[in-house]
Amino acid sequence: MRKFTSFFALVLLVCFAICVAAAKTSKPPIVIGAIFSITGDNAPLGVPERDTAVMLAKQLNAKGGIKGRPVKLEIYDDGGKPEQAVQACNKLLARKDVVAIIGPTLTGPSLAIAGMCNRAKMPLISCAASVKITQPVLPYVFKTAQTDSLAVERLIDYLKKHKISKVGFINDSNAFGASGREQWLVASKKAGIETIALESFNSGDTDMISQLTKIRSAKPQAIVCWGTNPGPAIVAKNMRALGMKQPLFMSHGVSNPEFIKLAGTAAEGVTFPSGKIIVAEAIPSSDPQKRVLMQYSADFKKTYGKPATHFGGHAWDAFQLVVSALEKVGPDRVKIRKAIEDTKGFVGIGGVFSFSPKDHAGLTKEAFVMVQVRNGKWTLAK
Amino acid sequence: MSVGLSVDLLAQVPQLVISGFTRGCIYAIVAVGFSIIYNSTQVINFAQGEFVMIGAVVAAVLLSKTSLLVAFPTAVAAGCLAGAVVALFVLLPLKRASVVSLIIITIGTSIMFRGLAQLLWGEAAIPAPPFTGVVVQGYVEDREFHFLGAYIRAQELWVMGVTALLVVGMHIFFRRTILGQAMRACAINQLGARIVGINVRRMIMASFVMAAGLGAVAGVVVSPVFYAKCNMGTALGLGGFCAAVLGGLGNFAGGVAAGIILGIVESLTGGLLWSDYKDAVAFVILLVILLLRPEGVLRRRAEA
Amino acid sequence: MSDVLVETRSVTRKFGGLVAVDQVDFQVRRGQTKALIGPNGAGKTTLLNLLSGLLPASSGDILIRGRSVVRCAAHEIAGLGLARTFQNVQLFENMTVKENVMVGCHPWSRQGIASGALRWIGHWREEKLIEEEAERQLDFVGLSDLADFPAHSLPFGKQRMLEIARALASRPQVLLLDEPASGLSTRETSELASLLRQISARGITILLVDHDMQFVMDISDEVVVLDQGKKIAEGTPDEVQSNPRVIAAYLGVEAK
Amino acid sequence: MKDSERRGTHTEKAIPVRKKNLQLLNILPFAVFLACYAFAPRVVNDAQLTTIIYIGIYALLAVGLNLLMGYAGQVSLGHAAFFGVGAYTSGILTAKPIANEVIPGVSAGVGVISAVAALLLLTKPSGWKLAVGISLLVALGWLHNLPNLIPVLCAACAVAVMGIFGLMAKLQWMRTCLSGVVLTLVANLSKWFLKGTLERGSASPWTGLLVGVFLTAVISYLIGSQVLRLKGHYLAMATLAFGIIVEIVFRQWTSVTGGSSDGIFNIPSIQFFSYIPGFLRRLYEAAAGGSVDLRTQYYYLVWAFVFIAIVLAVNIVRSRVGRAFRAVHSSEQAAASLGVDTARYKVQVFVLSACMASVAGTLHAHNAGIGYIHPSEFGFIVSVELVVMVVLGGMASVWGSLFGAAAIQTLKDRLLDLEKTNPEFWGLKLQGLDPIVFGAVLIVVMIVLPQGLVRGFSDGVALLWRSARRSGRQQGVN
Repeated sequence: MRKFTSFFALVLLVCFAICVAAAKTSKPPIVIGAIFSITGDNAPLGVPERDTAVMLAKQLNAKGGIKGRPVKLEIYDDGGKPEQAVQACNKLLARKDVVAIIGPTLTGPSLAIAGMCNRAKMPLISCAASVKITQPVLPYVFKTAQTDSLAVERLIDYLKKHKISKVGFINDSNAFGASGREQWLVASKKAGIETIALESFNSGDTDMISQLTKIRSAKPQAIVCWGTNPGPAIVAKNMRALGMKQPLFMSHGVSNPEFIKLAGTAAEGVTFPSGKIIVAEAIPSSDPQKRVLMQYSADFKKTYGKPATHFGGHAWDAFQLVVSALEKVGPDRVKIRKAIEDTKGFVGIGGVFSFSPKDHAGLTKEAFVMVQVRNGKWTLAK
Repeated sequence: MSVGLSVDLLAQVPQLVISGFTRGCIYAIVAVGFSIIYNSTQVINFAQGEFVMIGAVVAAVLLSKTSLLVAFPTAVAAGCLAGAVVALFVLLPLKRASVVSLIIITIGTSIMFRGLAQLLWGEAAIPAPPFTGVVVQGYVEDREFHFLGAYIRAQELWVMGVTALLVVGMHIFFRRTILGQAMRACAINQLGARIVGINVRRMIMASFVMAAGLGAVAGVVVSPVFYAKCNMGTALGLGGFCAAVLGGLGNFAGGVAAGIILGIVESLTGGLLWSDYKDAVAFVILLVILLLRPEGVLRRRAEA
Repeated sequence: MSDVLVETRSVTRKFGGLVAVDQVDFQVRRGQTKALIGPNGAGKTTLLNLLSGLLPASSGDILIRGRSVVRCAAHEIAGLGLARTFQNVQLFENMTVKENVMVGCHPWSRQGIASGALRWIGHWREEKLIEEEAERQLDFVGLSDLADFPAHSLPFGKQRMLEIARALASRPQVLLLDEPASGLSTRETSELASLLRQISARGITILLVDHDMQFVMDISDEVVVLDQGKKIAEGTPDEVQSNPRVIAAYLGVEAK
Repeated sequence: MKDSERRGTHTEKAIPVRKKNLQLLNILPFAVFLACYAFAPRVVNDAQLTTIIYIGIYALLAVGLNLLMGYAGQVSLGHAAFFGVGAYTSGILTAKPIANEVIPGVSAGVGVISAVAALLLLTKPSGWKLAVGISLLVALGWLHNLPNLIPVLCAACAVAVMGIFGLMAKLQWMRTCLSGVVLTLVANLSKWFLKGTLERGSASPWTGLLVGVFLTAVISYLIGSQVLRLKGHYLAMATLAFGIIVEIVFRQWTSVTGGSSDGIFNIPSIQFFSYIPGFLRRLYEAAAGGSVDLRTQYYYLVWAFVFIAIVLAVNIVRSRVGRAFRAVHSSEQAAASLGVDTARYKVQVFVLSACMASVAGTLHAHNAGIGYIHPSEFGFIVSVELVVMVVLGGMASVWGSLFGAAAIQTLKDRLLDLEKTNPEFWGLKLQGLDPIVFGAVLIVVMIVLPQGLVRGFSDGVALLWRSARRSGRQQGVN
C-alpha cells in the first residue's frame, strides 16, 4: 500500500506540474505590472495605491492610451509578504509584454524583488520608503515614496525650530515603524536631539498605556510616534487618557483620513511631516505641485468617494513616470529605464522628482510639509 | 535594564496595573471559555480568540449605525452562531479524531474565521464609541476618572464590571441551574452522564455556544477600548490560553485569576522593562509553566 | 546468578488516597510459570505496571535479576530481559504484523539513526537478523502467513498472539502477560495454554494475570492471590484453591 | 494456527502491505523523481522554476515535519522557528556585515546555549538543578563577555564553578565541568569565527549552512528535550509558544536580524556548478543547450537536497529506529515496554526534523536572485502552513509531504492569479483568500480524508483495482 501511495504522490505531482504549465494568458497591448499590499496589516497603504493606479489607467485609456495603444495593468497582491511579492514578480518577469513594474508598497517585498528585477532588466518603481531600496543604486530600481529619512529630517527641522531637544520616541514594530526608528536614531543624534525614551508597540496591540507610561516618566518635551494606523491613533488616545500634555508628533504614516476617524478629538494638535496631497487646498498656488495635487485630489474623490492619501500619491508618481517614459521612448524596458533616470523636474504628488544615475529616489526634503490637525481637519503647521 | 528603574517609573505602577487589569479581564473571559469547552470535550479550542474578534467587530460595525441595545445582542448572537459552527465541525469527527486532528481542525476554523472577517469587514481597525460617553465635536468621547494617580476610562470600568458579572453568572449557572449541573456532570464523567440520560452531544454544543457567547461579550465591551480589528483574535486567544493553563485547565476561578495576573504582568513588563519584547512575556510564562510543572498541570487529568 | 528473577519487597503504589498495591512481597524464580490472581480491583494490573516500569512505585523495592529497578524507566527494565503484553492489546496499529514483531527486537539490536538513514553494512546485517527473528516468532505463534497485513486488521485472538510474539522477539527472560486469555474463545484459550507451555519449555519465566481460573490453574506452577492490593495467599494451585482466605475473598464469590 | 477456514475472515477486506510483485513500485518513485529532476528546467519557464524551487524548500520542511508529526506522532506548531534559525544564521553570516559591538554578545549567547544543551545532554538534571545550572552558565557567559578577562581565566572559572555546582547538586561533576568547557570553547570559537567573518566581509554559504545546522541542532535539542515530555495540547501549545518567541526575537533584535523593516537582503546565491568537474559540466551544458543560469543551478541544488532528504527519510522510516518512531506514535507504553527509549527517540526525531528545517532555511535565504529574508516568513502562519502540507499530503507518508508542499504552493500560486483578476462575489471583493482556503483545506482534509489526499486517493484506486480484478476473475470463471 505504501508503494501505491508513493506512486500516486508522484502522479499527482506531475498533474500539478501540468496544471501550472497549462495556465497561460493572452497578450494585451502595453502591460504595466503592479504589486501592492492590498491585504494584510498594511492594506491601508496598498489599497489607495491600487485604486490610484486603476483610476489613472482608466483615465489614460479614455484619452486613447499611449500613441493609440491602451495600457493594461496587471495588479498582484503581495499581502505584505516578501515571498508572495517574489512569486508575483516572477510571473511578471516571465511575461515578455510587461514593460515595467510599479510597487511593492512595502520595503520588505521591494528589497526582495529589487535584485530580481535588476537582473532581469525590468524597471521597478517601488512605492516603499526605505533608503535601502535605492542605496546602493541598482540601475533598474527606482522609488517614488519619500524616503523616511527625508520625513525624519523635515520633522527634526521643525523640532529644532520649536526648540525641542528631548524627545520620547515610540514606533510600530512593523516595517514602516521599524524603518522610521532606524532613521530617527541616526538623524536625531546628528541634530543633537536626545531620544530619552525609546519604545515600540505591535501592529496588533490594543493599548499602548504601558509604553506611554514609561515614556511619561522620562519627562520628554515632546513625543514622536512612528507608525501606521491604528497604532498611532491609540497612542494619541492613550496619551489623552493619561493626561500627557506634551506635543505629539507623528509620521506620514497617519496622513490618511482614517487617523482622524480613529483618534477622534485626541487627534487635535497632532503634527507630522506629510506629502502635500492632504493639504492640497492650503498649499500656496505658487507651489509647482499645486495644480497636480488639486487635480489628483479631485479625481480620486470623484472616483472613489474618499479623499486621496499620500500613499496613493506614490502610485500616481510611479505610474505617471512610467507613462511619460513610455510616451517618450515606447515599450522598451532598457529605454524606459534610461528615460526615467534622465527625468528631471517631474512634478508629481510626492514632490518634484529629479533622478540621476546616482539618485534613484529623486526627492528632497522639500517634498514634505508639516501638517497639523485642527478642528478635525488637516492644516499646514507653522 | 532593571537598574534603570527610577522612582518616577515606579510611580507609574498604578496606571500600568489598571490598564493591564482591563486586558487581563479579557484574558480571563477567554480562559473561562477555554475551560468550559475543555471540560465538556477535552478539546482545546484554538478558535476561542476569534469569538472575541467576532463580537468586537460586529459590535463596532453596528455601533456606528445603531444603538448599543441592538448592537450588543446581535454581536453576541453572531459569536454564539460561530460557536455552534465550530461545535459542528469538532463534534462531527469527534468520535475517532486524535488530539492532533482536533488541534488542526480548530486551528483551521480559527484561520477561516479570521479570513472571512477580513473579507467581510476589511483589514482596517474599526472605531467604536464607548457605551457611556460625552459628545465632543461630533465624536463620542469617553469619560475619564482619576484614581490613585492613574487615569481610568469609563469603558474600562465597563469591562471590569461585565467581567465580574460574567464570572459570577457562570458560577451561579454551573452550581444552581440544571443545565449547568448537567454540563458539569459531562465534564466529570461523560459515560456516567450519558447513562443518567444527559444528552452529551447537546451539552457539548451548549458549551461551545456558551464559550463563544462569553467571548463575544468580551469582544463587545472591549471594542471601544481597543479598536476592533480582524486580527485581534489570535493574540487575545493565546493570552487566554496561557491564563487557562496557568490557572489549571478546567478551573474557572484559577483561569480568571491567572488571566488578570497575566494582563498585569504583561503591562508591567511593557511599562517597566522592555516594550519590544512585551508580547513574548505570555509565551515565556506559558513555556516555563509547561516545562516546570508538567506533572502539576497534567495531574488533574490523570486523576480525573 | 541467583535463582530469583523477579522480586518485590513491600512494594506499594498509591493513587491519591487509594492504595492500589499495598506492601506486596513475592518472588518469581527462573523457569517458573507464576500467576497473579484476585478479584477485580485487586491491583494486579497495577502491580504488572510497577514491575515493567510504566508506573513508579510509591515505596518499596523491585528487583529484577537482582538489580533494583524502582528508579528505572520502562525501556531500561525491558533491557534487563522483561517483556510484557497488555490487557487491552496495544499493538502498533500503523504497522504490519511483521513490523510489530520487529519492534520487539529492539532490546538486543543496536543500529542507530545514522546507520538506518545511510544504510551502513551493519544495518543490513542486523536487519536480516531482526527479520529472521520476527519470522521465527511469527511462525511460532502461527501468524507467519499474515506477516504483511496491517496489524489492526487481525481478529482479536490473533492480535493477542501477535502481542505475545512481539514480546518474545525481545528475547526476554521473564514474560509478563496481562490477562492473555480475556476475550478469547475456549478453543483459543486452550491453544494459548499449549503455547504458553511451549514458551515455558524454552526456559522463559512467565508471570501472568488472568481471570480464567481453569486456565490459570492449568498452566501455572505457583499462584499469588491479591485482594484489595494486599497479598493474601501464595502457593501451588492446589494449595491456593484450598486456602480458606482465598475462598472467602475470591473463589467463594466466583467459583462455579 | 492451523484452521484454514477461519484464517482471513477479518483480513479479507484488508490489503497486505507488501507483495513481492510490487517491488518495482519501490524504486519507481525514485526513478520518476530523478527523471523529472533532470529534465524539469527544460520544460518550464522562469516563473514556474521559481515556484518549483519554493516547492522544493517547503518539501524539505514538510518531509522533516512529517517524520516528527506523521511518524513519531509529536505535534509541532513552531517548526517555522527552525526554518528561521537556519535562514537567519546563514543570512547574517553571508550578507549582513556583523557589527563589531554585537560579536561578544552573540558569541557568549551561542556559548551559553551550547553549554546548557551540553549540561542537559550529559547529566539530565531536573527542576531546580536545571534552573541553577542555567543561571550559573548565563552568569559565566556574561563574565566571558567582559573584554579585559583572558579566555584562559574564564575557562578555569567556568570549569571550577560548574564542577562545584556538579558536586553540590549531586550531578556527575566531571560532566558538569564539561559543560563549562563547552561554554568557553564554543564562545571563543564563535567569537573568533565572527571576527574572521567580519574581517573577510562574509562567510561562504556552505559555512552558513553548517553553522545554521549546528545552532539549530543545539537549540532544538534544548527545547525538544524539555518540551517533548508534554503530550497532546500541551505539546502543541509549548511548540507554538516557542515558535512565537523566536519570531518576536527575529522582529525585535534589529541589530542582528535586521528587524521587521529591512530584513536581510542581498544574500549571495550558492553557485554549486563550479564545484562540478569541468567535463561533466560541459557535458550537461551541451545537453541543456547552453550555459546553465543561476536559477537553474539553484533548482538543481535545492532538489538535490530534497532528494537526499527523501532518501534519508525513507531509509529511516524503514529501519530499526524508524520502527521505533512509529511505535512511539502508536503506543508509547507498549514501545517503552519493548525497550524503546521513547524520550530519546522523540528528541532524536525532533532534532533531525529541525535540522532539515534549518537546511531548508539556508536554502531559502540564498535563493538565487532573491536572497532576502524577513521575519514574516518564519511566523506562526508559516508553521500552520507546514502542518497543512503534512496533513494534506498524508501523515506518515514521505512522498505525500512532497505532494502536500507542491499542492499548497500551487494553490497559493493559483490564488495569486485569481486575486489579480479582482473577482467579486455577492458584492464582496475576493481578496486575501489564503486564510479561508487554508482553513477550509485543513478542516475538510481532517474530517473527510484524515489519511491525507494521497493515501486516500491511492486507497480508493487500489480498492477499485482489486474489485475490478475480482469481478474480472469471476467473469473468467463464468
